[in-house]
Amino acid sequence: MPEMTYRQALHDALREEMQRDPNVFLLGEEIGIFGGSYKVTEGLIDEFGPQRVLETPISEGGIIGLATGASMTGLRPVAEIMTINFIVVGMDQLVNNAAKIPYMFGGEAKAPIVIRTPSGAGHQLASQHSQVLESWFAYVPGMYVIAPSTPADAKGLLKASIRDDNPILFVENVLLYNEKGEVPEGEHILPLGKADVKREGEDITLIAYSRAVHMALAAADALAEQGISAEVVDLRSLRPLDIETVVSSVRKTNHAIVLHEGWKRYGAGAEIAAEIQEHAFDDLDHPVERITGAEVPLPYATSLERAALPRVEDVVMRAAFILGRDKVGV
Amino acid sequence: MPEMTYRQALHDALREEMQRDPNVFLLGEEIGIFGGSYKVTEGLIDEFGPQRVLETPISEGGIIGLATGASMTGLRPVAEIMTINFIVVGMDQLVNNAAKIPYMFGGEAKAPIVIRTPSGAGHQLASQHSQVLESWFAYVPGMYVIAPSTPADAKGLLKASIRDDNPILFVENVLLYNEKGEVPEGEHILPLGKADVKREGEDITLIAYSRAVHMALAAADALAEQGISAEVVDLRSLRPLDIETVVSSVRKTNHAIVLHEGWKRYGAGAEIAAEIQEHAFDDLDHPVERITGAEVPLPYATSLERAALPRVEDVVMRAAFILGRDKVGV
Amino acid sequence: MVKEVERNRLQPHTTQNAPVEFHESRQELHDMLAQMILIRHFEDKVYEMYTRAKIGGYCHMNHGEEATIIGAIRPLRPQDWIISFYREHGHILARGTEPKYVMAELFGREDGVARGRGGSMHLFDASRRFLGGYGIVAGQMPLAIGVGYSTKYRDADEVTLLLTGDGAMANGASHETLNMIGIYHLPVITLIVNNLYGMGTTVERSAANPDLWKRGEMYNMWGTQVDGMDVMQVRRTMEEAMDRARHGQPSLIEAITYRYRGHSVADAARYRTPEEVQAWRGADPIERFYRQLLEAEVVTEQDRQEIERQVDATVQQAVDFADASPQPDPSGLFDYLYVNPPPTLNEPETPDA
Amino acid sequence: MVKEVERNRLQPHTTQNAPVEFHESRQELHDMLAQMILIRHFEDKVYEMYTRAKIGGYCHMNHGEEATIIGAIRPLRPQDWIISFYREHGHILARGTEPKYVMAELFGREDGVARGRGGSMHLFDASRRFLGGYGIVAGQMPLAIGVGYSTKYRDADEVTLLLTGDGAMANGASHETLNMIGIYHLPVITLIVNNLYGMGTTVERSAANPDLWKRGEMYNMWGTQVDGMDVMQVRRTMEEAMDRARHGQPSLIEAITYRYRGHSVADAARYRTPEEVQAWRGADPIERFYRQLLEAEVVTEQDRQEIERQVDATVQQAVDFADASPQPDPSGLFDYLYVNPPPTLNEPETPDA
Ligand SMILES: Cc1ncc(C[n+]2csc(CCOP(=O)(O)OP(=O)(O)O)c2C)c(N)n1
Ligand SMILES: Cc1ncc(C[n+]2csc(CCOP(=O)(O)OP(=O)(O)O)c2C)c(N)n1
Ligand SMILES: [Mg+2]
Ligand SMILES: [Mg+2]
Repeated sequence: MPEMTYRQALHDALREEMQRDPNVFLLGEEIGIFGGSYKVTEGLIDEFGPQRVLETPISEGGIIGLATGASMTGLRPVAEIMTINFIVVGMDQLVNNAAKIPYMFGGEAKAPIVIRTPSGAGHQLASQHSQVLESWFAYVPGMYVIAPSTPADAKGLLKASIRDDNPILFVENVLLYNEKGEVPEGEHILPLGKADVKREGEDITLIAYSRAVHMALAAADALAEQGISAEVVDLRSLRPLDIETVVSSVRKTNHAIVLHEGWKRYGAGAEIAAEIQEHAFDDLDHPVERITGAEVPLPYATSLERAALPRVEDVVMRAAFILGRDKVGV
Repeated sequence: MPEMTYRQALHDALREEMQRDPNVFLLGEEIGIFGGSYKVTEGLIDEFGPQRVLETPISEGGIIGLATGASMTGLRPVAEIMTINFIVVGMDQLVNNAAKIPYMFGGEAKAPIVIRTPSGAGHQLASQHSQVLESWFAYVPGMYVIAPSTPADAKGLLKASIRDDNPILFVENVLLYNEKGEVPEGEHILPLGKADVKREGEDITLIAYSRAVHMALAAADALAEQGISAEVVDLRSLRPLDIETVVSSVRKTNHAIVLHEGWKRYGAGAEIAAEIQEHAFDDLDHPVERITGAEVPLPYATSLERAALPRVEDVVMRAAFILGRDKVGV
Repeated sequence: MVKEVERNRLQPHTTQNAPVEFHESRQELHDMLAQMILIRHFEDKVYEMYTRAKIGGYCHMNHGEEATIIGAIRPLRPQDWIISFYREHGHILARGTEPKYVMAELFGREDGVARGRGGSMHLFDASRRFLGGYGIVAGQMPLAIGVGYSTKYRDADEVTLLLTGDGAMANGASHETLNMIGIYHLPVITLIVNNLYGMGTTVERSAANPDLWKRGEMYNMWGTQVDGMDVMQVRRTMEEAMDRARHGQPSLIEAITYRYRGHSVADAARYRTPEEVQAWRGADPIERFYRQLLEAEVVTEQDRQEIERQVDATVQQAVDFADASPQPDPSGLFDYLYVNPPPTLNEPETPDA
Repeated sequence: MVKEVERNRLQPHTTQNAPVEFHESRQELHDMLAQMILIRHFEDKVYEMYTRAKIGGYCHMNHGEEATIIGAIRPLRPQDWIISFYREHGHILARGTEPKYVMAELFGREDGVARGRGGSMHLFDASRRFLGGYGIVAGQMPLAIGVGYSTKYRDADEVTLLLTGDGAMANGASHETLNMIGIYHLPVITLIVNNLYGMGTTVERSAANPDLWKRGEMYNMWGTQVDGMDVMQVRRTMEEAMDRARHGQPSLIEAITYRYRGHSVADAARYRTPEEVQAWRGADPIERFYRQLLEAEVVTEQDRQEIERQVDATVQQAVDFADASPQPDPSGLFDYLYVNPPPTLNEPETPDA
């Protein structure tokens, strides 16, 4: 299998789907000549022209509305919102229109849009540019919220999203674009709403999505050295949520930590913890714990930024403690 | 103590605070001659004039931005957003500005605003006008999210909110405005971020806020007839979250149901459940359950609307089942 | 023909009643009148049904706005699109959707145009390219960029009619929409149904410059104002706009009209005087058009009586039909939420429940 | 004096260089020149420090925009307010904040103007009524409605200067802001720093009608365009706008300028030609002002040399100061989040942990 970056995998998915289906088009700020803020769409305007790679003004509501309206007429728009922080400006179109159109019109309409956007902290991007907001959209029935962690998943899930008939928020991650991984050759499509066990283990389940999956895997490595076998479940989708896979894992390991970027209170991890305790109550030897970012707007200074972000060490330490392998306690 | 409606209590709180502090002013759509969509501000324009009861165009972002900017110069704006559904249009100003200004400017600025808005389903208001979105804002550090259930709390918490120096989303409820209750005479101020045990009980804790508190109380009445003693905890505030009071109650009753309007997945109840299992794990005899609205955009037809909203009967049934008093099971 | 009317907005202004040049067929003119009357009677019945609790929720009616509706929608061809807002009963009727399905929707019944899921604010008719009524003020507007862009993308001969209120023009979504339509030269005609109020707020208090049509220039589109109480003026303006749209020029039309009733059924409209309402009722668009047709000898008094009779029957049938239509079955609560959802949407079984 | 310049936007256009009438003191003119040079050198140093990883995150610089900055900010009085956006290093320096505190912020240090919490995009100086830089495009604009309204509410003699980019004018927030400022007749001056691009997008592609100043009419305010490479033109326009503001009339000023460097330090700006950049550099605002001052015999070549020397020293001191300032201590992570938070913000103890 060829190795490529997460960026390249997304790029290839877009390109292949545009080649396959003339109704697929891209829109967003700076996605043409500029190549996209994170360069995912680089070169596509040369191949497909400005009609299918539509550059827009700084009007996030207009972008999502354009996508939704076009999708109601049969097109398959894929919009890029430069970062998830800016979606707040246009989210009315996503939440009050796209997510509701199929249902509130009694099945008479569809809104097959994909909104791609990176979430998460970069390096010192500070409080208005470092947010993790996807759980807001995962709260909304009518939406799908997909969030791949690897290049292979990025490609397979983006292609599936573009072919799917539901409105989809496709969450990328600022710090994953340069991550490399193997991607299957040929047509590679993954099912939406299916979690993936990224590493098998016996003692504790680490549940994560997007970039936090890599932290979970790193923690699992470190735990292995301590003789602890951690299973890593990558949710891949916040809605639909494949809680069955999570619960099955916890029924086996009897311990769980949920790990994600962003804030703890009312964050995505709360839902996972609530569901685990509900569906695997008697299997749990210890409460489900959550490890997340600190509850502050992300500060600019590196010293504070570091202190505010979740750390692999914390996962290792808590896992060891939960399993009683930590002599010191916390 | 005089009895009055929730609407009247809010009205009195606004009026008293405006009389006390000339820096307090109101703004919003139709809050003047029209008296407010739910008539909370009726008559205030006559008493305080159009400068202190500022009518605005249909520009929710402008309204919240106006409030925030004015608050940075020392005024104390209280804005009304007609319903929480419309806040989506203007939430960038709340989330990216008001909630971040104190922190991202290193304490050099404050944003003491109150945004009042009703949440929840009315009668057949359908999918774009029936949402429960306050948990989104409760996710955001920097915000306070207050949600009173009774006229007394409404008055005491609104007055406290207006005097507080933090940006506050003050969540009212469409179906509570006509609810009556006793309100203490004279200066009545309640602490922000303190839950309230609305009914004491021994067997199970029902946790709710806003209108759902009344459902919890009704369920407790019904359960009492079955010999079950339910304690009702009214959160009153989603952020700060007084989880201590909740956990103390569950440590006593060993059983908990969280009950709220709105959706289940990633809803406010997830946070409560996650925290209870974390902090009272060994005290729980049964997983924390959640009873919420169905996960659909609220449909218009009464038959469907009824089916989509949480019901007191469900609470009663689940509580009885959890306590093993239900012979049939579910 | 189209006047840039300068007026005291709160006074009805009857534009020059120069003899109207009709080049429509008799049948068409007759149908226009009939549809205007249908909308009026339909709304009267809606009001009645609301007070009898057959209809619930927020319910906004079109009394007084019939000329803007018929004038703008009648010239559309089958391939043209409409995007509307919550005050849209008349809009969907003008597009030809049968009144009984509309009434059934208002009653919240399974035979409604949105299967009872939408209600008064969310009417829809895919077969007539009526892409819905929306409840967030100005929230429907950005959708029109996409519909117009789709037309351009497919190189189709279609026009999109975007309907909006005057109050909505204060919202940021209106700006982004018109700007993008202008940038891409989309075949979209934006009709501001300026009934002088957004709830209780006059357009003078919601727009720094209340001449809304003048914004056309800033959006690089044709901007014009029209007497929204004169159906033929609206129609001619719309025809010109359609012509321009097909040549890649969008339009912004401000039609000055008046809603006779409150903002919604529940609103007693105390923010305006009975005299003001009376004055506008005096400029009634139906009576005016009827007089024009009488003068031109296109219709007779008998025709009018026959129309009224038929309309009443149609409206009554609509009510009977709606009443007989079943409430949606609660078992269908999750229908239409997702297209082909994966099984993971279900919850796992809890062993101990 | 102020020309409504019609131009090919991508060509620098030197407006009539009629002999400038200075009625400022020598000292004031000297200081204006010195501040423009300070901003230029400060930004040069910022670029250098960014490449040396002393500064991180998104970093947007003001090279080329010095005339818009000094012309607009210098006339402000202590009681006047400023609201800005992320490209604001020069804005806060022009307001008089000491460079060392600004540099310390860019370095993410405790002595920075936002105690290291904000960084390049979020500078703040309460004592100078500089109400911050904001990172959401157009997101700062609605705040200005509130500041202006506060002035009116308190019946104070204050003016608010709202700074924004050209690309931001496509966003709905710009519309709501200007409309509300117009409705309430607020003493707010909106200055569009039109550097012809929003990232790689020309204003022709972000505005249906790229004459942004013409929107003034639609918002019931004075709209005008000014040569943003001529500091005295900007200043005179600003003075007129301040005068109008104090009489209850808001203004919308479009200043045409150019950013010499990429959108942010990281941007190589491949969407424009080196020739275009060169042409604009040829119309440099500092050199132009310097020539005007030389001709008017307000400054000498020696003065210029002395200014450059002092500025270099100041900038170097700023770097030294910033470098010596401590990183914020991680124990302060939660400082400034809430004012007087209740104890319930803490988590309860978990008995078994
Ligand atoms: C974003 C938003 N804000 C407020 C409302 C409440 N609201 C419903 S209709 C309306 C007035 C709209 O006026 P206009 O655009 O003139 O249309 P009209 O009702 O007069 O036809 C308001 C404020 C809403 N639905 N959406
Ligand atoms: C709402 C939003 N969308 C997109 C961005 C990303 N972005 C940052 S600056 C910028 C360009 C803004 O251009 P302009 O307003 O002309 O200001 P300039 O940078 O040229 O000074 C964009 C698109 C953002 N910060 N906020
Ligand atoms: Mg109106
Ligand atoms: Mg620019």
